[in-house]
Amino acid sequence: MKVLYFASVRERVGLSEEEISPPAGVATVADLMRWLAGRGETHAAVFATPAGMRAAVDRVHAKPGAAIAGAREIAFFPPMTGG
Amino acid sequence: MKVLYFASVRERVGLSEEEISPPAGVATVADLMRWLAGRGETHAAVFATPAGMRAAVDRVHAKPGAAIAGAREIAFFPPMTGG
Amino acid sequence: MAKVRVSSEPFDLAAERAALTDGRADVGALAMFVGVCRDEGGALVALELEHYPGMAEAEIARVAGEAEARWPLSGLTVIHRHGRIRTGEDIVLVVAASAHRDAAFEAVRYLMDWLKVAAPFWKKEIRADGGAGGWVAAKSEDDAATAKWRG
Amino acid sequence: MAKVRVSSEPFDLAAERAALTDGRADVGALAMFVGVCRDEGGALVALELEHYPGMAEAEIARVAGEAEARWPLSGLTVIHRHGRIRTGEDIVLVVAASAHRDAAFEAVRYLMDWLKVAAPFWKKEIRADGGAGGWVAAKSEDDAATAKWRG
Repeated sequence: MKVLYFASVRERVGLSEEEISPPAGVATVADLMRWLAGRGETHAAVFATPAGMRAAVDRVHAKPGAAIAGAREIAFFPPMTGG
Repeated sequence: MKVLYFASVRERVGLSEEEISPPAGVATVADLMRWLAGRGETHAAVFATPAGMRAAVDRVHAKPGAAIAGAREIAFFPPMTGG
Repeated sequence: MAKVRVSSEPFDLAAERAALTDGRADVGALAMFVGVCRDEGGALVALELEHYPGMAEAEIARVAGEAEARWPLSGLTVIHRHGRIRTGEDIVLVVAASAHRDAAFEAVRYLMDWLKVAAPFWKKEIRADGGAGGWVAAKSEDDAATAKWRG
Repeated sequence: MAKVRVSSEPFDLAAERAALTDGRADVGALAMFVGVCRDEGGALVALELEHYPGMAEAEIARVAGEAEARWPLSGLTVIHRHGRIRTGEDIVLVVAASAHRDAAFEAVRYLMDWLKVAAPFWKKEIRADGGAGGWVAAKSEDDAATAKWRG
């Protein structure tokens, strides 16, 4: 499973993407954020209290409770400012 | 005093403008329409029952009760369809 | 102060837009509207637009001034054509420039709603079959559209 | 089906408008919006627009499809740029064509309201003084703007 980071989230994590293999118990976007927070200090700073964090599962906006089973690409980013 | 006619009003009156000198008792736009109705059959057909008729006094939209004293140019026309 | 033009000549959308933004960087939003001559399912070849010279410019300027008083605009351009306008040709252009999009959107819509009922222009249909074309009837929904801007 | 483009290249307003009307005479109304890069009182020289390739196009197409389902449009074009955009340059274009003005106006506003909150683009400020520019903060009024389209 690929995780992508954009904008301020990308800068804070220090990566634009990484390949991950979370265990089976990580079932939702919120679960994944908690799991990512355990990957080290930098990730923890971003994902332990992810106020305002937005997510997309396979390029579709997803709420924290959304399932991630079978997803190929999950993205985390701040609120959008396009237009 | 000049009277201008536009669009369907112009076609029905058969004139685009005419010079008139109504008597002193003709004080408002409505008075003027009644006075114009008395100028002959063609005018009567247009001004005796002027449903939907719009008017402008010196190029400003005017209601039937608007005064015409001192006006140089009074126009009659149907509802507008620009834009 | 808005730019107002009443003319039989076509207008250039890109040039009018550029005139509102070239050489400045405080404009964040440009809202535009172009009214085009429709053929009504092939029935028409053109519209003949009659207008009241002098009053047409004055009424457009008056409505434009109201919009400028109501919203913070950095620029406003209104061009209305008259004379023979063939189907597919442009009739009217409104461009509003502002720092923010709401002001630009609202101003353009305000202009179009009020031009329809207040600017002295009248459209006569030129029919494709050569028959006598009638005057386009005013629409009651155009009067209704102006109601939302009151009080 | 709307035309959607996400590109670093500038767009041509007049060409995009022409593409929606050339060769047809059923379009009576063209509403357009251009979002332009402001300099914020001289503080900025540019914005750097980051986007999520693939999802950006998909989200714009999704919102455009909603607009097409909601209003009778004869054409809809949405172009959003990414990368370095200097002050005074265009960022986004929406053009909606319809027989009548209300549909065109509403569709363009709907697109802009939803693009602001749903299209995965992020703006970073490039400051004139060379200082570290921050990410532009999302505005709560942009979320509020989408509320009027619900229900």
